[in-house]
Amino acid sequence: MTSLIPILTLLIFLPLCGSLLVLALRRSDAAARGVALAFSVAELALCLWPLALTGEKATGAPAGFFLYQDSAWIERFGIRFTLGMDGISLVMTLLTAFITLIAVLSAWQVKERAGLFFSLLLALQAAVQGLFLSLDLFLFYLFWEAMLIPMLLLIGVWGNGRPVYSTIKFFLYTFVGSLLMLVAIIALYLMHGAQSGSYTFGLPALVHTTIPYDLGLWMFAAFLLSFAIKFPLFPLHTWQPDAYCDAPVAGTLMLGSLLSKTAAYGLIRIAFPLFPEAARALTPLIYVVAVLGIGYFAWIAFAQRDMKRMLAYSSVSHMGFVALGIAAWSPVAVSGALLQMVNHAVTTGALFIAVGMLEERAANRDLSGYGGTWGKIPVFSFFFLVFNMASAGVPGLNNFVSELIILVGTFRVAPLAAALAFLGTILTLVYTVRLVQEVVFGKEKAPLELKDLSLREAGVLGVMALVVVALGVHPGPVLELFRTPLEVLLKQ
Amino acid sequence: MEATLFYILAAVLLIGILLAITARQAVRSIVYLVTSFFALALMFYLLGAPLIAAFEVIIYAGAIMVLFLFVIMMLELESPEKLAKPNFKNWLPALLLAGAVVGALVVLLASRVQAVPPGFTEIPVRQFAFALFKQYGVAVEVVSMQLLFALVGALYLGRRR
Amino acid sequence: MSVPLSHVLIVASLMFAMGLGCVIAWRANVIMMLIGIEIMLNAVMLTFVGGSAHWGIADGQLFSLMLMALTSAEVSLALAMVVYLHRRKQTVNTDDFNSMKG
Amino acid sequence: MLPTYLTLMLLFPLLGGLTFAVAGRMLPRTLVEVLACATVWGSFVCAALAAAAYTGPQVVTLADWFATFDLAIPISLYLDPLSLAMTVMIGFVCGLIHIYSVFYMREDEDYARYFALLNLFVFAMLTLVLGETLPLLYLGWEGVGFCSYLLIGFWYSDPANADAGRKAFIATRIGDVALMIALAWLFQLFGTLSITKVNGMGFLMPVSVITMLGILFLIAAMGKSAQVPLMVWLPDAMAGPTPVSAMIHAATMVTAGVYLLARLLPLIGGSEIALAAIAITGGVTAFYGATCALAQRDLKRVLAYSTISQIGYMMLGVGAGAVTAATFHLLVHAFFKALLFLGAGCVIAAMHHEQDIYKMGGLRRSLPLTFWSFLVGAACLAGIPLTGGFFSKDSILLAVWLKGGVLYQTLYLLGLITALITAYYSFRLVFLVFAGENGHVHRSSGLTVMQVVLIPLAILGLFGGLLDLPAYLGGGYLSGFFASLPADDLPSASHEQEIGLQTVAGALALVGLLTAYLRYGKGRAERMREAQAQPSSLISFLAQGWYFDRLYDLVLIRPYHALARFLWQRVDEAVIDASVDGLGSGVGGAGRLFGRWSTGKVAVYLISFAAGAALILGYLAWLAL
Repeated sequence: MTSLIPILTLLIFLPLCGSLLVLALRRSDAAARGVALAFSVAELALCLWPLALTGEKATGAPAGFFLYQDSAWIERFGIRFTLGMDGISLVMTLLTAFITLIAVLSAWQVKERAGLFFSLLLALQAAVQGLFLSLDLFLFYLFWEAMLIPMLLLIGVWGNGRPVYSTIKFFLYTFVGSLLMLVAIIALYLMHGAQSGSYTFGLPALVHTTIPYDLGLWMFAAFLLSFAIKFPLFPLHTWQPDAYCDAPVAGTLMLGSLLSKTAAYGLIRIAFPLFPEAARALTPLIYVVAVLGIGYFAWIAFAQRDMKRMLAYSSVSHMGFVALGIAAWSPVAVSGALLQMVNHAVTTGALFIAVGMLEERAANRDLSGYGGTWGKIPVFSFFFLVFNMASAGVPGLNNFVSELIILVGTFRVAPLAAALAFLGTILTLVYTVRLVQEVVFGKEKAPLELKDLSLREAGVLGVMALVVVALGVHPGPVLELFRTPLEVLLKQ
Repeated sequence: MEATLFYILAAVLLIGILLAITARQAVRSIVYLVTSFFALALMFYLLGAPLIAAFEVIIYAGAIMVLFLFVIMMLELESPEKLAKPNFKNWLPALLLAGAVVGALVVLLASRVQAVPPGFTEIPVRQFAFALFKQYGVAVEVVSMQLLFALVGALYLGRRR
Repeated sequence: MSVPLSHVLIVASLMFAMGLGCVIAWRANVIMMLIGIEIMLNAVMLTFVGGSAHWGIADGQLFSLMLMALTSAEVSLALAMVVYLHRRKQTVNTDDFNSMKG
Repeated sequence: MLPTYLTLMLLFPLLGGLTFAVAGRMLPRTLVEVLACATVWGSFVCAALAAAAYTGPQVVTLADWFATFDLAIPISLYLDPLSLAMTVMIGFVCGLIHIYSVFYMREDEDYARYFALLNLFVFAMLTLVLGETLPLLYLGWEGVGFCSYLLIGFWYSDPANADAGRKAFIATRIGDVALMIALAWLFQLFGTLSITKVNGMGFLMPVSVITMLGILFLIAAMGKSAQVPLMVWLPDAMAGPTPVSAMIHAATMVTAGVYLLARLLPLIGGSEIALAAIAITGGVTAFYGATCALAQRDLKRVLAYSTISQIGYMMLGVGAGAVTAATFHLLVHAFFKALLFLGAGCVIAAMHHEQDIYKMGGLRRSLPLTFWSFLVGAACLAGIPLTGGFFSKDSILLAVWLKGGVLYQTLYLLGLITALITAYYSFRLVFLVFAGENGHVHRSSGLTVMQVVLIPLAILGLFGGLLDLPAYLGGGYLSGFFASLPADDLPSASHEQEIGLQTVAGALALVGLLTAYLRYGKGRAERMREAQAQPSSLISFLAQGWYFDRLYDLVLIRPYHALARFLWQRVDEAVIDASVDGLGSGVGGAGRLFGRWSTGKVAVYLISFAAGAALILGYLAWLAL
């Protein structure tokens, strides 16, 4: 039954079709919006399907994968269209579908060339889905680059502030990184081909390549650099605040919630399994960078007056935990890192949306423009508080669980790094309560006419809040999905 | 016998080209070149490629060179005073670079010990045709497309405004 | 016939070098530069045919044929361009054509 | 039955809190008030039922929270004498304070938020007390902190209130991080986070590790229980509504640190150094709080500093290894401090939210019920013989004395001095507020009910000593009840010794009372005059809490602000970002340089091409040579 319907291919091409359809309908904003919404809902529904199949074993699939699809593509170079889904991919695709749906809903008010906007959103979704599913390095790289195009357009066309500057910076950074990755991929391809005689980009095969230590170090470094830029890790982050701030809300959401996750996913799926020795050698570096990043970004976030910029720094600071968990490369730590990826996507995404809603109302992102919103727009303030507390790691909400798992998992391997990273959470709380304080509490600093959330906005934030609470109270099912794939990944 | 013929032809070829590139007038250089290409065509024949030899005569010596002639005459470039003749300063870098290229090639050739004994096999036209239309069918299509584009391009450039 | 391949290649390289020299030296005249290019291309063809004969494979000859087709396309376009440029600038001196300046 | 009771005990306030948080605005006020009280009293009833059904220590696992590989965190609760006593106390005190709140907050529009937070607080506090695994305990630990943050800043439109909330949240977070790190370390050592299991395995570890763990837990307790040096937040926390101060910042939350240490004493008791550190922290804090309380003018700040001081006593007790004594004092303190705060709330409500004690007076006649209850509370605080506070405080001092050694004897002396000061400032408060004339008050409808609530607390405070009478009076209920707790094997004192020590302490308390009477009862007019004048430097030193706030402002907060701006503008933007931008413009410049090469002249291109070809060929030839 499942082998008859290529779910994985559908997962990629459904949004792509949606994107083209929306593009065709771009003359009517309402129609484009409706179709985009329909397609993102359909994609989410399609993502839920594999949940029922997790127990199965696909034919010909590598260990841990329950959906697998492999067909020839460019045989000349051993490039195949190989897609596979294990628990990690499943959670990531679900996350992608969810965040895209939220992005579509939060971009409801886009007026200017709305059709093109939604089309790009869906195209971006297709690329991200493809990236999370591909098991062929070439395919992975293709999707990795393909993500850039819609993202750049989203920032460049609909951005505010200095969109062109931010776009170019973003492009240059990520492109430099991905070129290095391409070099490493090709080198790996050639080495594997020379060793085994079969030239292939297939990830399961490439894992068995024997790589000399020195060369492996360089290749891992290339991958690491590429992923670290997208992550972003200290000190490769300077594109990030600009890009996050200048992008439209939906763009920031996609960028912060999904694109940064692709980098972490790449580290887990590709870089660490391919170069275990090099990874071990460079782990101390990642620890340092992650710990530095957590504290440094939290500290800088405190100084920001622009809310979106503050959240941008907050976002990188939280991604430091993901890096920390991955670097520890122990089952507990990595499962924590994966959970943190999901949590970060939801929490930070919700905060970006909330700030976007404020900006929509008052055309102002500066902290000094707000204050005392609790008395005026209580529903908004309630959600804002909830998401901020989640971000600060209040238990019962989602971020706490993942951060705790990462701490516990990392502490076993690197106690000092874990302890220092957690000292950083004090700084996280400091800027979070400052944000809450200046927006929700205190006196109104400038007279504002604010309207409370509309039904759509309340729905968007409400759903996200539900996810935040659900993942905080009962993350068990998600963690369970990570178990089998991690057992496989870490055994290699 | 054939080898001697080959060397004679080679001499004709090289002398013809030398004269062609040093000729004062473009028309003359074309004529020298046609001569050289005839010699080249014969060399192709000697090397077992009668078809290429024929094409060389028909297309190169016949069509392309005539095209050159047409253009030269159309633009009235035949009189030598209209053209700046290269002086020694122009020739110096050309000689240096050409010398370097030849020297390097000769060194390369000399360093390679001939693994296979000298000798040539003739390739029958049938084999040639098989290779052309079976193995390289796509290439033929591509080349034909290219010729079409060139045609369109030339027409576009040449139209009167 | 018993000419070593290397002799063919030497002839071809001499021919190529002369074509190159022609292109460089006659920079004032587009026509002569084109002629130089033709010479170089013929040198390449000679190499191809020599190789083809040496190893007894048709591919070399085949490529000479392709080259010929290519050349005719190139020449026709190039000459059309010469005519066009001459019509615009009344010269064939390449130093006067510098609209591709970076 | 026990699991049902425990589940319901937690679920009542949780559901109440969530309902009010989500839908509170849509519900009628009376319904919210009734429901809020009902849930907490429901919890109390469940706690009482659990106490009735209690047979022995028991772990109840309700559900899974999360599990990944070998890290499995169930939602499991642990009922033993310690947690049982705490839950009953929490249910009772919180229930009373909820009733009190209904009337105290009569005029506030934002009742839904208030009761939502209050109910959530009760849930979190019960979770903290009952949690069997450390993460669950942490859930409660951080949950009470969160509720306290929002309740301190309840009247958010005044930035000072919100700032106080923020200060509390951040200061306690410092401790929380220590707890988290300790938790991770425990998991690394033992592979489990169950408190009971960890407690049983402490002896497996070297003492140095236990010491470090003990210190981490101590830091956690310092944050939550406002011990030196993390105590600065508690006085400011008085910005919240008075019932909140009574409930969170006197009776329950602030004692969580003591509870944590008592709970983990079997583990950290293995290290004498850790115990000594706890004892020193407690002793110093007790002294610090008492001295500061001497000079305060704000009614609630006096009580806040006294809370710091009294928790110091409890820590001292834990440091001496006397869990029973510490818990005894914790429970009695909860009653009498809640009583004092609620009494203060009545006074404040009657005085139109005036909190300066020098502007009060004569309330003895106008608010007799409040006066008598407050007097009982002050007597307990002062340790006047035969009150509950007297017995509980003395059991701690006794334990410290019995522990022996130079350190503990010094701490005992410090404790005695503190007791003297405590008695003095307690009655200073009583005399200033209730003695004298001008007793005009503003009577509101709720004031009667609010005063009635004081009565049960006063009774409990007064007769709280019965919970654990000294051995010479027939022994205590609590000691017997707690006998099952491990690590509570202290040398017992002879009756004579005990009586002797209690006589000393009682005498000191009476001396304090007398002095206070002489200065503030007889010399009231003179003191009132002095209050108008500029305070002496010693008085302002004490009134400002030994200038700790200013010190932290200077050493931590200002550098933090400055460094944040420095890191952002001077490091992030000026160095890292600019270096990238500089790289960009450098590449651009190089590009322009190369760009000059492309003249657009074919000849230049040709020569370059030919030269390149020659170069490559030359290189190849050179290789061949």
